[in-house]
Amino acid sequence: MNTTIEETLTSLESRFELKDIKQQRGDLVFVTVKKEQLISLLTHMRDNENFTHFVMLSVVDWIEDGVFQLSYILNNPEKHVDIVFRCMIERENASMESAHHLWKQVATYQRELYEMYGIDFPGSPRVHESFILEGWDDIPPMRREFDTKKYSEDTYFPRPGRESKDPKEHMKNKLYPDADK
Amino acid sequence: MSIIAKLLWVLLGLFIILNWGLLMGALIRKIVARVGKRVGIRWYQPWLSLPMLYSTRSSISHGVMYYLGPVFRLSGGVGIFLFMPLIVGSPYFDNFSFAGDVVVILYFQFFGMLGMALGAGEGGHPYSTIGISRGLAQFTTVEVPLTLAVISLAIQYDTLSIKEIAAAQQGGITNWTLFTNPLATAAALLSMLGIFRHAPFNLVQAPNEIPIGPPTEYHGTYLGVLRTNGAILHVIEAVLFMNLFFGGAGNWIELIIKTFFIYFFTVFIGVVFPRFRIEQSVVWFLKVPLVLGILAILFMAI
Amino acid sequence: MESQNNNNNNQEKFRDPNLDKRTVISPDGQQIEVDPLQDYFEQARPQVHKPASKVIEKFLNWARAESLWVLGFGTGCGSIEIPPLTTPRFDAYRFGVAMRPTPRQSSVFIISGYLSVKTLKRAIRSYEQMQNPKYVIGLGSCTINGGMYWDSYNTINRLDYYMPVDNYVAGCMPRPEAILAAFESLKKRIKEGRADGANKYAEHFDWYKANQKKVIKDWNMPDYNW
Amino acid sequence: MEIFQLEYITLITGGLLVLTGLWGIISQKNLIRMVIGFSLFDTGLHVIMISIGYIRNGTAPILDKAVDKVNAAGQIVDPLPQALVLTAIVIGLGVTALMLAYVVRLHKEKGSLNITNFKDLKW
Amino acid sequence: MVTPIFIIATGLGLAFALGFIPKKHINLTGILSFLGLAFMTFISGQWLFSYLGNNELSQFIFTAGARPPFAIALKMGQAEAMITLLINVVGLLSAVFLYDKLKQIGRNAFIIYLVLIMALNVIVMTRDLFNLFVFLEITSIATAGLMLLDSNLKTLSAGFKYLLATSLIAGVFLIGTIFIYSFGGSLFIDDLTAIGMAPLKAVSVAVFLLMISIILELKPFPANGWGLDVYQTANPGISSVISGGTATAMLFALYKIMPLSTMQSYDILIWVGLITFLGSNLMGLKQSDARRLLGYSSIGQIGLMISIIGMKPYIQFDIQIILLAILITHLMAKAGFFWLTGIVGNTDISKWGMIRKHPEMLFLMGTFVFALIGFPPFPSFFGKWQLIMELSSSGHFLWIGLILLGSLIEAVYLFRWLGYAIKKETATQSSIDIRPHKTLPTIIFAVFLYGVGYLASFWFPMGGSINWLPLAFIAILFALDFLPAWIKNIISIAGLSYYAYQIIPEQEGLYLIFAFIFLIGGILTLIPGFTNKGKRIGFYPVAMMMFVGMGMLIEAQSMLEFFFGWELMTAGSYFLIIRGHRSMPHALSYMLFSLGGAYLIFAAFGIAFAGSGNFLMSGLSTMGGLGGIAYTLLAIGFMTKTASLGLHIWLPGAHAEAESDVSPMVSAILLKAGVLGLIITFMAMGGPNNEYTTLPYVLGWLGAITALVGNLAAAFQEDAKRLLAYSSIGQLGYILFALAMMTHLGWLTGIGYSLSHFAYKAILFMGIGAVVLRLKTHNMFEMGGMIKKMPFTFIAVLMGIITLAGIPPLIGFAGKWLFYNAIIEKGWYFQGTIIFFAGIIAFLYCFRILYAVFLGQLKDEHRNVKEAPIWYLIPQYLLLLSIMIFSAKPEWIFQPLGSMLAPIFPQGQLVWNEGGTAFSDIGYWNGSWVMYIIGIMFVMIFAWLFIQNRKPKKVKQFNIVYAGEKPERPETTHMAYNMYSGYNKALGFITANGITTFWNWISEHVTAMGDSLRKIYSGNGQTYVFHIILFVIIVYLFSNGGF
Repeated sequence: MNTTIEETLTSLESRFELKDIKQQRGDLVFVTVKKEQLISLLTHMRDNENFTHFVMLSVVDWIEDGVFQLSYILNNPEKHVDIVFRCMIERENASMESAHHLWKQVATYQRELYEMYGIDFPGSPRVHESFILEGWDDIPPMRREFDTKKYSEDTYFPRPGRESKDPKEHMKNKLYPDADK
Repeated sequence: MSIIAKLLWVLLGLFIILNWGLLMGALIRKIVARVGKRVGIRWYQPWLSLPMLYSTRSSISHGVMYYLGPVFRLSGGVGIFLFMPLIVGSPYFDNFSFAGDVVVILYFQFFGMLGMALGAGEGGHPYSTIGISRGLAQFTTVEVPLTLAVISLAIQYDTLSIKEIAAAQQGGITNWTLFTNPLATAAALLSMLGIFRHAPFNLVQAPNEIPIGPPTEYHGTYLGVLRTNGAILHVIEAVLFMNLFFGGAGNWIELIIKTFFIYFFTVFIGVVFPRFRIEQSVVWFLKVPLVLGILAILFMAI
Repeated sequence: MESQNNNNNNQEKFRDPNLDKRTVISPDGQQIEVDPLQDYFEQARPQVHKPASKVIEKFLNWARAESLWVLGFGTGCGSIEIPPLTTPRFDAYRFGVAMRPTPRQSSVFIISGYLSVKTLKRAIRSYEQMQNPKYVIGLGSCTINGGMYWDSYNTINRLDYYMPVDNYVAGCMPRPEAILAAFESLKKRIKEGRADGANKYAEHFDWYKANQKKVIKDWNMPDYNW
Repeated sequence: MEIFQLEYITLITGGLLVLTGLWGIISQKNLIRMVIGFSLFDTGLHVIMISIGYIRNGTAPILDKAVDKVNAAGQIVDPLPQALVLTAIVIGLGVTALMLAYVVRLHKEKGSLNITNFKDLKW
Repeated sequence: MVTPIFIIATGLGLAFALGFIPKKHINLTGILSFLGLAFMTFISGQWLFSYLGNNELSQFIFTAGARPPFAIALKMGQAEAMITLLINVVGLLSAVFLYDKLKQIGRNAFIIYLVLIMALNVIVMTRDLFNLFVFLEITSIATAGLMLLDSNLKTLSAGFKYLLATSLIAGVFLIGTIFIYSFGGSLFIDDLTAIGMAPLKAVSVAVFLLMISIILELKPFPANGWGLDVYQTANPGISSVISGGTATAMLFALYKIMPLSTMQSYDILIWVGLITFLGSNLMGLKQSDARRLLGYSSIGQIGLMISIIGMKPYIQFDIQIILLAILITHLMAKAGFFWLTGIVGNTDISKWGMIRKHPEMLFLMGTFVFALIGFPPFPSFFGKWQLIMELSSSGHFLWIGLILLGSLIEAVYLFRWLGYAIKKETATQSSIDIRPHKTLPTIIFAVFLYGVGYLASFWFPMGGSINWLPLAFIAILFALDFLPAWIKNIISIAGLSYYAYQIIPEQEGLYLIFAFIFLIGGILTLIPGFTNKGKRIGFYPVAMMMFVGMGMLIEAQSMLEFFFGWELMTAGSYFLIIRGHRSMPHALSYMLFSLGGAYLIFAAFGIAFAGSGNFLMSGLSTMGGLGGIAYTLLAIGFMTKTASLGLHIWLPGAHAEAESDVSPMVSAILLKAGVLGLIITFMAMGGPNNEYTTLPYVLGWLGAITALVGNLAAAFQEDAKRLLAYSSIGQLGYILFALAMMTHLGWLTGIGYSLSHFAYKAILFMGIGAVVLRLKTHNMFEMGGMIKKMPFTFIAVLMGIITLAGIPPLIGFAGKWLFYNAIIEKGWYFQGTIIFFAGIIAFLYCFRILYAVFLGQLKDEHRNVKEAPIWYLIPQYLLLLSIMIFSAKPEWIFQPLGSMLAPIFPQGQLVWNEGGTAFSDIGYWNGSWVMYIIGIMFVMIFAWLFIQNRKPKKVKQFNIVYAGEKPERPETTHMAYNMYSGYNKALGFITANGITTFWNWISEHVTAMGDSLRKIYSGNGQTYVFHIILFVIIVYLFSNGGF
């Protein structure tokens, strides 16, 4: 493991509760942290550990577990290493503390997450304004319980006669029609 | 010559100039296309576009001035045509040049510009205004070397009459102003680049940045009128330079050949160079062309 | 028309603050109310324009067909296939095709690929700002039946529900040659006098509007963008 | 020894008094002292005046037997300067009195007699 | 005849007698005092009357029945009678003003006051040196006594300093007296003069001491700190007596003893006086206390008069009359002004805005300010006029320069003050004290000033030829100011029409053109005034003042009349300009530049008088050897009005901030007065082949550069009216250039341009003025879309712009065509190129103002704006009609113009053929044909478009292609702010504010100089005494040729 990451994790472990440390690459590691500790952890990372660059914020919808997994990717621009902090939050009335005060650009990610997943970030600037979608009046479209096909069929006048094929099967049948035999 | 006959001759001249202007435009574009290894437009394409524009079924109007803008513009072009003698010594094709000399033509250019600017202004589109403000700004300095060149010519020939200037250049290529007063010719040709507004001086229209500038709101019939004017104006401006610097034209063939090459010169420069920003082009005309103009006057006055 | 317009506008969530009625003080101290939608936008419906008499119309159609001015508006990924048209390899100019930067001066609108709802709004505006006669070419499968975005939550499936389409070009993506072919086909249509999309749009205006408003929830413009 | 003649002595004394007075006015900060300076200045003037009117060996300007009426002008001391001095003394007195009155009022207003404290007005 | 001894008797006797009246009968005391003062006034008045009636010899009164030296001699001549009358009038009126104050203090106050006035009378009358000393002392005792009555610390300390200084000065006087006596054997001034003992060195010292002490009494710079304190702190009534009465008496005393001294002493007076005049005014620049400021002004004026006394040997004309004219003005205006400070109460000049609530008081203040500066019709105008003329003919140009410079500096602070009073917003709500006994004396003096001004005009050569009728008309208008505006407008138009009817038929040649511009233009620009509701207090008299002044320029046969008209016009236009919103600083700079210019003209007139020996305007062409300088001065002077580069900084603000219907007056018409002046100058220089070739050449370049900078700056303005104002600068640059060419074509261009500039600038300012009136903003980016709301205004403005830009077929093109021909003919190619460059730059602002105001996006707030008032449209369309007529038939205007110019410039005329084609040597142009061809063609093309496009759908302002979006707000869609930013990047450096910076630098440094100068007034009485002693020594050393 990269020495910088090791040192950082070591120093973090004494302060924060880290779980599931998973090394993805030599310079990339995933860490799961508790929701309550996340913002102070990020602050610490930025101010003390030299992880000054916020790369991105993304989310995974674990509908089966009833959680959203938020991933904050931080970069140390001097040592060229990344640490991804994951954090699980409840899907119902999903809400998370805003980190826009640490990096301005976080607000933009948070707007997107609110619009696409309905995760609220109270206090984040313009978080409730529409971001990409104009005039969206259904549940946030990227949540997995949203049935996009049904919505499309209801809304966008599907042209009849269209058939869908599984690409793999289709190409296999087309190119190697005898393979199964 | 009766006034009716005069009018008929004028209309004939206008018809020839218009068609030559359309053809010249097409030819030039074709040449440019060939330079870029394209085939280019068909030579008769302009004759197709005009009916297409004039025949749009619907149109809108932003107001009276908007409506009159193209009228002003075409009047400007045709007006310059009317005051311009076309063929040296021909009583049939000297149009109404008895009404005024080169000064009238120089200032009548503004008639169309101002009218068009106002029309586009009433369109209310900010891009139109940006285009106009650039166009006017560029035009201020474009005119300076031209003015110097014209003054130099007036000293040289002791007249401001285009007819007389053209007549004075007859009798051999060495009598052309091009050879008798090369500095003034050079200054005028450089400022001509600005008048025809090809690159590097085409920021006015800047198609991708401020959708073609002033006429951005004009369409259909209006645009047809503007295109008609464009065809006439390009030729007639070239005729102006031909009369002043290239010995005028003894007949239509000469006129066609000379105007073609004069216009082609600006296009040639335009193909070669990229576009100037407005402050660059404004200042550019105050550098080399201005010095050439001053030298031209000094050369003639001393 | 009015009522439909209002139905959508009533939704507080999608209110456009620039279209709110506002009260301003005029220079002489009077209070005046400004309704932007009424005061700043023309509200009239489009008109059906009858073609000219047969012979003349035939000539005019020929002229229109031979000088197609295309609006430079790339809606989707297909727009990357348009620029090659002006290169030496394809050189659409020789067919009388030219690119124009503003819808006012264009006669052909190429919907180049998928249309998200958001882009649809802009496309409708641009289409309506073009003058009669005007022609639409739908480029790529997406405009025909949604293509690979057929089940997307924000991509329309059938372009012809929102504006009259003269030609579809199938493929994902069709190559520039296909577009040239589409131009030829469009020319044929125009010359035959069948390309009358603008009048069709005016005739079936209500239907088109209803379809458009069904997908564009925050309808913040007049019904017809002059 | 012309210089030790009476009129010169008075003249020089007067001049010294005037200068002393001026020095007093300019250099003393105390209002009272300035008034005294002025008084000296004034007195000096008066002395000068007297000295001007003096004619050596002249008698008092009284037209009696001792003075020949015809040649009176040569014999008597010029009476006019004396008359003038009287007037001047009176006026000088008036001015001094008024100055003192001012000093009293100024002291009452500000409780100070230092001239440098009365600089409220300037420029 | 009551013998003047009764003046003394009344004064003294009453003073004693009052002491016996019990204190409770204070009213009786007062009445008796007034009666006494009135009787004293009566005595001097009666003497004056008798002298005026028949030229009697002066009367000597010998007290005690004996001749000097045994008794005191008094003299009551014409001069004494005049001066005592003035003193007594001031005394009487001041007593009225002071009545409640005197009464409050008690009978002692009345006694001292009576003694003071009496003493002043004696100072004037006495011919005895010692007596003079005595009454000098009495005056200072009385003054100090009066101040002592006011027990206020500041007053007391000022009084003490005063007493100290004056006693010392009196001491110096006494020494001088004694020595004079000792050498001359007499105290009787006339005897002493007769002896003629000046050559004696010792005597000259004695006389010097006499003179210097009187000068010191007159508070010369810098030994005058004590005097200023008194002015500042004394009751304004007392100050007015000191400034008016005491100073007058002292001046007379100085005048009286001057015959004793040598010629050299006159030079001392001149220099001491001039330095005082200059220094005192300089120090006044930074002063903010009203009374102290008046003190500075007072000292300055007295310094001027000291120097005039000193100029006696150099002046042919009767110096007494000059002195009297200036003295009366100073006395009345300054006394009145001091009373006014008592009425207003607040001594901070920046708080004087409170006076506005009482327009009549403001009127008084204006009267006093203008009288002090020496504007017509006040007597000092004539006095200064004659003084300058005389000095010039004796060749003392340095003195002229100093006098004019000092006057200009004085004008700076007085007009700043006036500006505060007229315009500055004040927070204080306190009202001013307008009890009748306070205002009455002030009003009387103001009225006197006008009356004496009228009388004074007859004292001087050519003064009688001034046409006073129009001035009477203005006075009537002032009197009728309570009427509603529309009635006054009708009266004004009627009056002006009558004046025009009187003047115009008599004129010929170029004067006819300018008479037309001034008077017909005046009538046209008055028409918009009908839109004004209410009374419009003060507008019509001042507007008429300006137009009458311009009429006088036309009428003037003599330089005096011309200058009279010029100053009248300046005064009127100043008031017109300052009426505008936010125009206080601009009006000030306008006034200062105008005055500076006027003084240069003044000086040039002086040179002309010296050269030709008469006052006729024709004298301008015989300048003598100084022609080059004189014409330069004239040109610069007139160029302050035409706002040529360097002198233009007043114009944009003044024109832009003026009221909507005033802007056309001051722009289209007033500027032409400068053009007329330039034409007069150039004509005087002697036509085309004159010897002064450098001046026109320089002016030509200046005109060209002015045109360039003016037009360029106009293109960068955001304020519509400022844009037009800068455009005026540019256009006037053209005119200057054209006139400077000094050829037939050049003048044809210049005068044609003047006419067309008059027409189109009037149209433009009225049109834009109407827009401003409706929209209540000047900023173009806040306007837009007005074409839909004000179409008629738009058409007028459009035509005006086309004319301005010189686009065929309208008449403006004639100017451009003539320019080309004239320039090539003259050979001024490079200047010409700059002119054409400027002409093209004009398109930038032409388009900008049309677009930003009338086109583009209409704003929310302007959706219900109405068309301009009909009264604005009428004159615009009348002018438009004339433009159209002359555009179609340019020969109708240019042919007569050409024949007018033919006598002056016979060479290179235009030739007109029957078809209306003009031929110059090199070019030709047929305005009518151009008009017809363009007109017919335009109609045909319009028809073609109309056939093709019969029914366009009318759309609204947001129906534009906006890249698939819609515009959000009209404000963000109106592309008007910083419209030529690219151009500004390229060429904006030309308009960098170098010139404004230069003038600011000058004004800052002059003010700073004044500010540091006045630091010598430390407030310490001893320092002041020291100053006095030092002053005596230094002046003595200088007068004896150094150390």
